[in-house]
Amino acid sequence: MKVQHDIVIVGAGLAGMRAVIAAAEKSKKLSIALISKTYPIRCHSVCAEGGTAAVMREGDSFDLHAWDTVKGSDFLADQDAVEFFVREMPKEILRLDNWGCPWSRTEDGLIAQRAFGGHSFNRTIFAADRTGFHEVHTLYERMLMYPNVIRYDEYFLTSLVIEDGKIKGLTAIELKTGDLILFEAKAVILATGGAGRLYGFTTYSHTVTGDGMAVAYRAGVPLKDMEFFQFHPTGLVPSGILMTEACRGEGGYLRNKDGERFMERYAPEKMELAPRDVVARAMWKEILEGRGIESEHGYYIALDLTHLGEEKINERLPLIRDAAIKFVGIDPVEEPIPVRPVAHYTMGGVHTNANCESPVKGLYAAGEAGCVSIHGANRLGSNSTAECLVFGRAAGEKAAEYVLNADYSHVSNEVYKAEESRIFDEILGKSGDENPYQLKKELNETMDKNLWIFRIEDELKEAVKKIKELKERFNNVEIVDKTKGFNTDLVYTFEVGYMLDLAEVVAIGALNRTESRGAHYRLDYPKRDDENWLKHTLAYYTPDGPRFEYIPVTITKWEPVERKY
Amino acid sequence: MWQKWFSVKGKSLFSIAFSLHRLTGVVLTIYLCMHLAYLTSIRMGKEVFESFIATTVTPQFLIFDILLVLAGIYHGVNGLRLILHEFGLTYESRKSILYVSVAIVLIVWLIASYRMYTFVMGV
Amino acid sequence: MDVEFRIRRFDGEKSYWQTFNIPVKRGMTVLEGLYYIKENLDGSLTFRASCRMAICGSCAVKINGKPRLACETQILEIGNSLEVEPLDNFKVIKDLVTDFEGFFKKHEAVKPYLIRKDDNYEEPVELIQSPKELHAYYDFTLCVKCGACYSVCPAAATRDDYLGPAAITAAYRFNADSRDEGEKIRLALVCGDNGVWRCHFAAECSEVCPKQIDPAKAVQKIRFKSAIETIKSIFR
Amino acid sequence: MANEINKEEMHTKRVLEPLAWIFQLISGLILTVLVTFHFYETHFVSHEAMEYELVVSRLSSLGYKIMYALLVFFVAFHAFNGVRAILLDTNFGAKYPQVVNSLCFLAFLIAFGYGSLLLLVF
Repeated sequence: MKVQHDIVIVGAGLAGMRAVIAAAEKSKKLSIALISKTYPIRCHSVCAEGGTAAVMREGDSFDLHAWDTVKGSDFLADQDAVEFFVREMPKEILRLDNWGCPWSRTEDGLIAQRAFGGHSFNRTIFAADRTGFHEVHTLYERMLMYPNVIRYDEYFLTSLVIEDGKIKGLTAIELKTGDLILFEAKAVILATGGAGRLYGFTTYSHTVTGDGMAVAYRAGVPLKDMEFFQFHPTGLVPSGILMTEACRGEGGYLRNKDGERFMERYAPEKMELAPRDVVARAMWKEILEGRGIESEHGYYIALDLTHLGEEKINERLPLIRDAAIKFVGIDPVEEPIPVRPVAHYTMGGVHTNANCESPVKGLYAAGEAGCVSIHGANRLGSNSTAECLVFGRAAGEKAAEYVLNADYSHVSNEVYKAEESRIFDEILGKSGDENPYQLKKELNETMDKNLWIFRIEDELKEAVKKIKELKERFNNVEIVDKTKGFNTDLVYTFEVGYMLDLAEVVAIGALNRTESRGAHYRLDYPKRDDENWLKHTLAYYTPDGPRFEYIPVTITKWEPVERKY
Repeated sequence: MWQKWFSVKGKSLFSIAFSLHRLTGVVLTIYLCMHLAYLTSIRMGKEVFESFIATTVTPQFLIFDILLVLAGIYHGVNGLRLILHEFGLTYESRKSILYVSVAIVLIVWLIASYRMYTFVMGV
Repeated sequence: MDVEFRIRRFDGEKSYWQTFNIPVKRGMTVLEGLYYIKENLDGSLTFRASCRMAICGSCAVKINGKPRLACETQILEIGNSLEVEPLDNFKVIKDLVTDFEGFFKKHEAVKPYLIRKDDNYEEPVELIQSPKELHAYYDFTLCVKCGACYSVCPAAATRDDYLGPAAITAAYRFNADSRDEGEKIRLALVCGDNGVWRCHFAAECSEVCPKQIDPAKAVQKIRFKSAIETIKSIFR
Repeated sequence: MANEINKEEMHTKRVLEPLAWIFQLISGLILTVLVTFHFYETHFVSHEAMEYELVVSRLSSLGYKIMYALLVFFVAFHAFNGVRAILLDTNFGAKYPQVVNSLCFLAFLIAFGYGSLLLLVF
């Protein structure tokens, strides 16, 4: 089956839906399709808790926000993009306000702001501790206003069609019927989110498997900076559910087994509100040095909110309280929450410029799936939802401008036939003796062990070897469920395939980068090396594994200096 | 499909209250029709009417009468509860109000049954 | 400790029960149990899940007769044998997966977005809303559209085009928002004979809502309002 | 958008459902009083209440006539509006709302008319 649209947007999270709205606002004549593998409001963006950073009030400035972001990124961020980002952000907050987002308010009815890690001003706008949830619902509901938006819910992306360096369309499986659908489009925006399920202990939803990144990578689009993976300091033990940074922003403490606020030894000035890489490393070090608290699920650190009082917790952190009670049976009003650093954010993604354009004409990427690089080597808390809004809009607008002057693309039937036989004959119909769940489990174990917060050459080499072995074994996978309609077994297998490709890029990229910068910390190279490594990694697909290139970082105002908190 | 109105597995007391309200409503409507029909006997004169009364006000009919009264009391008291909520009042304490309603139904029903019993038996 | 999972399955043609025994540790949720089955016992078991932290609304299923989010339900709280079924009032597609398309269409039908005359995309202004005004509707914004309320609603059980508790709650949420100017539009949308009049306060929706939203209250409030508006309109 | 508001406001003039709903509640309230009284009268007061002469004498007095007229009016309305709501809760009702409405209205008229007729003969 074949359908035609001007713009096809893949991924219905914050970035994807913001792109839809931006494109729809641009012109009513465009036909815009939104493809997502879940219903839009089931996306991972709803899990964002803490807030969204924007310069709103006296005393704050664009330069300060930009500087915080650049410093947080360990100077790997492209500063032109960061400056564009901070300037656009306040309007996005106000638009959401106008569209119905229930922002938390100050007493006189203004939008309230709270403190967040790495920001030198209380600039994080929030809606209790369900910011992402409310933003997603607001955008989704707003999206319903535009009649020229057609939603394809529960469609699974399988490939991009790129011819002569230009995007022609993409193929996706309609889960309900199991049919393969060919979408012909003048422009495609990838907003499929990160690749968090590479890790076993992670805050990510089950659905975040880096589909867009992997599909683009296989189609020849380079991935940027994939070795930088953020570890959030406070993931609930044992499930990995996110305990927002706002816990610390509202005044929570981290304590080791002696009850000591150990952050004073690592970041005496900012304490618990240092950037995430710093806090996560400090916590992991405490655990490695035997100062973690023992439990049946391994060592953990205590996130202490007891001094905040019930009223404040109920008003500002209701979800956290609810989750802690439901999932581990601990009421944060009375007891500290057990937490441990947890895989949380993919700084890297599809290589794009500040306009969200990838090297392929007509292909855009936004949000976590893309890498404009405003986060560099380490993202600041509350900049991710912000990025989705600003660059989702940028991508939507640029794509709309582009398609208004572009011709319809036609994809030959052969392409469709080939993809159909690849999926249904080669993958679904194949028999073999491996099962995708086992491969995924081994991949998670490898990533959790060898590509965690502290990395070292031997372990990285081991990881690369293991991932190559898993890729080898993946060729021999058999899918149990052979039916067509709603085959989640098939989807899972696809996802494992995607993740194996991405894991390889992450592992080899990390092995190559012989320095410590932001979230990427090498025990054997503990210093930042601006002379050799102040550059972005680009990974290109080849059948034998990624080929790497490096491009310089854009620096406008801020030369790299030592990073201290 | 309409059976779903009366499916109570896994449901709370509220759903059961709804099912009973619907059930008693239908029963009372049917009774209303019967009631109007047998009132025709009044027009047929004293004998017809009194023989009719004589057959209905008997111990054999008492059990139906008592059940009918239960349906009526339930529908009335539960109806008052619903009117309260539907006019926009007291959702927050709807649980305790439900318990109180059930208690009222039972008490009123027992009193009424006793009185009807003595009435019919002529005690 | 071993727990028995009885799961009602559906392969597109026939429906049948299947039993799995799985080892359970303290703290394990029903969703983790389902994943355990999928990963170790039967890969063809089909269910929806995403965030596993009770915020995305994907995984609502019937557990021992009551709709709940599988991800936030502790197995041991239920006991050592449990029945998992797809939600009622939805068409089953496969195993525990049900068709939500109509459900979302109904949500869409009540215009669940802020309607303002001065809506300005390019130059938005900050709207003032006091914490009190925020609290007037905030609880109703927490709906995750999991479908639990719709699955127990007796009106939705017998009438396919009934808007249902979730959609009407969404309408109420925007009507109660001090920034909104579209109250009349939404009242008109929910007061058709497939709207609020189909509710008879079985209140089961409020009982099962995993977010404790009280959709029944929202329905009563918006219904009362539309009745008043109608009476006013007669005299106008 | 202002235009849209005016256009859609017209639809709020659909009055049948809201009036039926509010009248159902009001009639319910009134019925609890009237039915309780009626029941009390016939079952609680004395044995003679159901004797033919007494029934006829009650039916002949104006006060009782009005009371019974109100009772039969409200009860017929409440009953058949209830039935109407039940039928409209189904897909059948969704398909043929006018049929359901007319039939139930007819039933209400018959019940009320017949009840009144009984009152008129005395």
